[in-house]
Amino acid sequence: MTMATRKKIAGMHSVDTNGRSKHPASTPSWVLPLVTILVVLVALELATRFHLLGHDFPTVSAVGVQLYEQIRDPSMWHQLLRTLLAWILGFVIAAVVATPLGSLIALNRFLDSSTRLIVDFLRPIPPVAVLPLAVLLFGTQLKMTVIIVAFSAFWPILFQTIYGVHDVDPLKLDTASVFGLGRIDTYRRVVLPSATPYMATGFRLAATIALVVTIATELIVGTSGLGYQINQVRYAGDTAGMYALILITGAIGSLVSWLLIGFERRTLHWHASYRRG
Amino acid sequence: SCSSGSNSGGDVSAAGSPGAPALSTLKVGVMPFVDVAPMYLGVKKGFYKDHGLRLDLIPMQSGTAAISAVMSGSVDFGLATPIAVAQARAKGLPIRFVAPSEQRVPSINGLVVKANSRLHNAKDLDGKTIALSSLKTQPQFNITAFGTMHGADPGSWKLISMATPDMLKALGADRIDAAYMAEPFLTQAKESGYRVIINDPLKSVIGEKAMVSAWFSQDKTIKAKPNLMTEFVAATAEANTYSNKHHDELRGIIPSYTKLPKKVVSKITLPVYAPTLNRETMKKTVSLGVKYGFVDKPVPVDDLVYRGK
Amino acid sequence: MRKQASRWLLLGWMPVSCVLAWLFASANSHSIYFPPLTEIFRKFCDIWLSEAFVQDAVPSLVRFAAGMAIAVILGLTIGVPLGLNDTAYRAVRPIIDFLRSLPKPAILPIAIVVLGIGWEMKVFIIAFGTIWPILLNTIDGVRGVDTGYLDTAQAYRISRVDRLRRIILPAASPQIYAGIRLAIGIGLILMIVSEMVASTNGIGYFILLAQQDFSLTDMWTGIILLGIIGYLINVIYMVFERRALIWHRGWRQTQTGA
Amino acid sequence: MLEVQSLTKNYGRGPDAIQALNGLTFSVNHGEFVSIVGPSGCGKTTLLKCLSGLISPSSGKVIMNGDVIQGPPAGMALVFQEYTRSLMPWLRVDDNVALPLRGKMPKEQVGPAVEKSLRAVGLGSFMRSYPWELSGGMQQRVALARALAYGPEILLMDEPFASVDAQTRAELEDLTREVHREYGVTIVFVTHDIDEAVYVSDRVVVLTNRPTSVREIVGIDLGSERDQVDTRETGDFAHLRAHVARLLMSLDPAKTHTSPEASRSEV
Amino acid sequence: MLEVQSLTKNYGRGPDAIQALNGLTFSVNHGEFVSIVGPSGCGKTTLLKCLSGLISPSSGKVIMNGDVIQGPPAGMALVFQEYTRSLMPWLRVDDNVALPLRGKMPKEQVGPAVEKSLRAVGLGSFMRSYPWELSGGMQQRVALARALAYGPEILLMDEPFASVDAQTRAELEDLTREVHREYGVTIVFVTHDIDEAVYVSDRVVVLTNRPTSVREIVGIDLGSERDQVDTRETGDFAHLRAHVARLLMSLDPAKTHTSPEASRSEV
Ligand SMILES: Nc1ncnc2c1ncn2[C@@H]1O[C@H](COP(=O)(O)OP(=O)(O)OP(=O)(O)O)[C@@H](O)[C@H]1O
Ligand SMILES: Nc1ncnc2c1ncn2[C@@H]1O[C@H](COP(=O)(O)OP(=O)(O)OP(=O)(O)O)[C@@H](O)[C@H]1O
Ligand SMILES: [Mg+2]
Ligand SMILES: [Mg+2]
Repeated sequence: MTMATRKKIAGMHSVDTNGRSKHPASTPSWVLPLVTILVVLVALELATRFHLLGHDFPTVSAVGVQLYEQIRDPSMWHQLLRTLLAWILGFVIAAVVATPLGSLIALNRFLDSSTRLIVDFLRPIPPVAVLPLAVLLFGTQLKMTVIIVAFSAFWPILFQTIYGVHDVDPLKLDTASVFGLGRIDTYRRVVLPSATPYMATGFRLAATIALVVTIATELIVGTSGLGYQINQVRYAGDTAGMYALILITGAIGSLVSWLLIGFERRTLHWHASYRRG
Repeated sequence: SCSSGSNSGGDVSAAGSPGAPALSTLKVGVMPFVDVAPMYLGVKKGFYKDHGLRLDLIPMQSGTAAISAVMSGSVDFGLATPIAVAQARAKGLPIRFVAPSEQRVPSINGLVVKANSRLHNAKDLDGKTIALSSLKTQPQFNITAFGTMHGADPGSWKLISMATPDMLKALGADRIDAAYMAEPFLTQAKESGYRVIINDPLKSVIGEKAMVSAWFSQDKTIKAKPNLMTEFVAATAEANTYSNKHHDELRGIIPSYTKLPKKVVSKITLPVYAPTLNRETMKKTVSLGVKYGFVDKPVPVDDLVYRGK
Repeated sequence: MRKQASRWLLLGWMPVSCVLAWLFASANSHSIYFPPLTEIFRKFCDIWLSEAFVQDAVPSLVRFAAGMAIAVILGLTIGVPLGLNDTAYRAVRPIIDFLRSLPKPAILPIAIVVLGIGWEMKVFIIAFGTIWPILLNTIDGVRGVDTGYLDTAQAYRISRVDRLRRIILPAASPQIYAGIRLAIGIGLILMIVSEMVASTNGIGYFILLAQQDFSLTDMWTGIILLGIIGYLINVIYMVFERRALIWHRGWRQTQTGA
Repeated sequence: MLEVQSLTKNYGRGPDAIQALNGLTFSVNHGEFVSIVGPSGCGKTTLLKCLSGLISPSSGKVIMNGDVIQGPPAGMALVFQEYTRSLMPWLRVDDNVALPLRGKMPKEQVGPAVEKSLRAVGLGSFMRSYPWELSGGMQQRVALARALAYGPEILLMDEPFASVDAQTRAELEDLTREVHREYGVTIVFVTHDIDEAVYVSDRVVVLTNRPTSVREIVGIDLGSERDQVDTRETGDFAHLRAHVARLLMSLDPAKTHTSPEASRSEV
Repeated sequence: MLEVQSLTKNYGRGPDAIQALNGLTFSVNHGEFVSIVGPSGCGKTTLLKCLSGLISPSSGKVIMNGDVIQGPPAGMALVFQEYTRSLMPWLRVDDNVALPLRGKMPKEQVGPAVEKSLRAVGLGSFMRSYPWELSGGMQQRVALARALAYGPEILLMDEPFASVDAQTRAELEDLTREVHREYGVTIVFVTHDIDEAVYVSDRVVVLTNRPTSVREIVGIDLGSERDQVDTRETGDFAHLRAHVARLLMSLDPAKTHTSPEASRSEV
């Protein structure tokens, strides 16, 4: 008991065996970030109000008003849902296809070597480059966006899965083999869990890229979604509205990565990078 | 080995809404511009319903996107310019115009320069940077043809494609020398003191009745649903005619599908909407398109325009 | 010798048979979406082995390189101090998190307003998109420098400059390189996106024009060129990274016993 | 119980080949505690891997209860040196121990079996902890508990205590002797530490440098009751230790005769 | 040379505070080899960090050559247990050794100094290797060479050989004794291993459990010529070892008197 607690405490403090104090904080941890955000907002307001950045920038307060307008506008929410739908569908399809495929490739030497060059060649092709082709083949509706998004989210997941499965500690495999675990049990209970941190990274990357591609598609092709909404207010000359929408996309992006990190924290709490006292 | 994954429109004519005499649903790709206002008005006024049609208006960003969308079968109709459709046809895409939309009008398109610019006519443009909403298609054709006819050398122009809202800012910052734009930006430009040096080039190139844009569809769809085509053409003609006569109502409908403020809408110049497709001007446009290299090869008008069943 | 051959066979049979399958399947194709592969090859040579390469591919690559270079330099100069100073890091973290999660294409309109349509805008977009993985990895890498190394440095009274140059930066370098690797993928996407919006040249511009013009064969050549360029960039970077981190691979192998 | 017959193992082929083991022969009796010591890199791990069927020998064979070992046999468990790498960090202590039991015994028996073996190693109250929440010594106890719960006839241990501190190691040595007695399991114990080898086992197999063969098998007659302080203070211990040390340090057997009181059985 | 006066160190403040050291007093003479042993987690590393000035004591002080230590003093070198964490894997062996010398001696002297100390630890031919290409024992030699090249008056070693195998450890112990004699450097040597502490040092400081103080300082009169096999076989060694072990294992000093021949100097 005492040993365990000692270890835990030591673990918690091991970050600063140097004696550099990392928590002098008597103030709560959210104060500092909040202060910076306020400082930045005020600075931007002043800079835009006095046209320090040129005349093309709306003031922070004007953007704030537009933000409020957009949030009240049901059509924004409608477009937001469209974006989320395309994003989630594309992401899920990519994950469902890439994870088993990646495992299969990584576990099979022959498949691994055979597909390596193809994967290396296809992976760096920016999905937006095939956008014109996708539009011709799949039209301009949800289906096309989803396919493009899935295509772009596919590679990071596939890659990380292959990498993760490859990187399973051989000693763990030996352990499984000595203790008579079957192939399926070994995969389910040893290979898969130890590859999950890599896969989680893949998911996080894929989610970010997928969102970028969703919005890029909406901007370029004009499929409905937040990107389309941005174009619309832009064409209407409403700069403040455009910034407000960009803020909203940023918020979505933050929310998405925040959710994913929370999810990772839960499922990978055992992993060294998430362990807490 | 033609790819499938395309035609989902096969069942369109069968689709009926519950109640009332079954309406057939047609999907139409629309752009958030002034061009499509009559269609919105027509839907509102019930012209399409009267013809047994229910329109599903699907927004998209450009004529090229519309052509792709029609080809892939995700919409039945799209709006595009003659050059775009002719070039697509020349490249082997089986599409053709079905119903009229906009035709040439004073001042809906123009080439704009800064107030203090030293550019005054087409000849002055040689060696300059000009912004267009898209390249290799109608807008570029318009000013190229106009320029050539007026003694300029379009080969020396530096053309750049740019979203129209950004053009005035780019002009103001001297990043470009001239910009070719349409309503509502043209009105805004004039009000902000920019100068229009070429007004409506299409008029001088093709003539009074030049077609600016029109509704097109895929041959396959046309063949499959001849009755719906007839109804669509008739309803569109009605909507166009009505729109030409009721500008207030037309202006009223625009903010419903764009984000344009009412103030802007009240000032813009509205185009004339044609009741029928003009085969003559189409023919001329295509031949000039071939001449100036915008259309790969001559396309017979009969391949380009739906004649009715 | 023999071993080499069989290794190449193993690596190559699938790509080669894919190309062959494409070749045969498309041989008599009249679909305008899928022109015959031979036709694409012919066009590819016509287009990209001529001045078009200088006209479109070179500017793309130059902008890509410039954007990446800026991202690396800024990422390091901002990331290292933030990694060393916990208070500063916690202070700016929300800003970083927010800017990082802005979908990059969404800031295109702002970039055009501020920087116009020239190369500055495109380089900015690429730099803005690629800086985040580099910055965050630098911060993480610096924060994660093993205290063992720092204790050693302190006990042996190693100077601040040496500590930064010879301990902190090398120790963080595997993370930093990983960040750059991620950034390359994002940079390629943004290179294309920025060229599709306002441009007079570039591969993205070429592809967009080809689409505008319904020259689908041209478009295919553009996509293939991108594949080749992306592949080469990745290969070159991997070789570079492998050389720079030669110690890391060896060290890691001894750590995991793999 | 276990017979090793002219076991040879080469890594690689042709001129680059490393001959790790060169015709090893020895046997382990039922219920015996045998240590294996040898110079660093002489092939101790290789030997254990051959015994466990994880790798197959280049020639010779390993026979367990009359059957030639070809893959990991049932009834054999292994404890590795690197407990952090052999325990699954995503499983709690009890799940780690239960891992090899799934499908091998009725579900309702798994729980009690796990609990029993965790109690045996003194970790009854840490069942729901994660391995990484425990100290190194405790983690190695978990690995031991896992091996015990598996109910092996024979337990192979590869330098199990090399990464824990000296005091914890002493505790673990005693624990291992205890479970050896209680569970009646045969143990083959690889170690670098001469004191440890002498302290824990009934016989010590001393290997030579590569190409590795058996140098001598030293019988350890220190009785079955041993104490970390007292046993190690005895002259018998000191001499046995010195004997094994001389065998290992110089390969010159001349020095060996200085400890005639060490009971030895040459191969 | 080094005086530790009522050294106290607390981690944290308030009710959560951990008192790692509680009023330690002892001194190390010039040229002496002193070992420190104590139960796991009693604060040995903390003590070394206070001695080296890496952390500052909560109260009490450490005096080196008359000056109170406030930050890492010149003339002091450190060898840590985790050689993998103290050698920079991106620097080759010679660069690792040269690292602390930069700016402290003229450039042209660095090379010879590095080479000399690497030769002293027997690594003259591995100058251009990376540390991770070497075995654990060799890596720890590099760390030792780095410390020696630094030319310290006093060398602090924190469980330096805990992660290497027993045979290598024996070699390194002898090497350390050798450089101690040759370089005339004062050594403070923390270890878990009682045998090691007794074998290498002139005096052993035995610490108590937390709150940690000095339990006893045991003088080791095994002479200055020691041998891994022979010295350890002697009765004196066995008894000293047992004495220290008893001090450590039970905190009941009653048992201690069983080894009256151990020369001891109570605090
Ligand atoms: N997979 C392998 N491929 C090639 N050589 C190997 C492999 N595994 C081990 N060796 C070599 O075989 C020899 C014996 O290795 P082994 O690990 O069995 O020795 P060991 O006695 O366990 O060493 P240690 O004392 O370090 O644990 C070594 O020289 C090693 O380099
Ligand atoms: N940075 C720190 N913050 C808080 N507590 C610490 C810190 N470092 C050590 N401790 C605690 O102080 C006590 C002494 O730790 P220290 O590492 O000095 O012991 P040790 O004797 O070296 O242990 P070991 O035998 O494991 O090496 C332990 O209980 C440890 O948990
Ligand atoms: Mg081994
Ligand atoms: Mg310690």
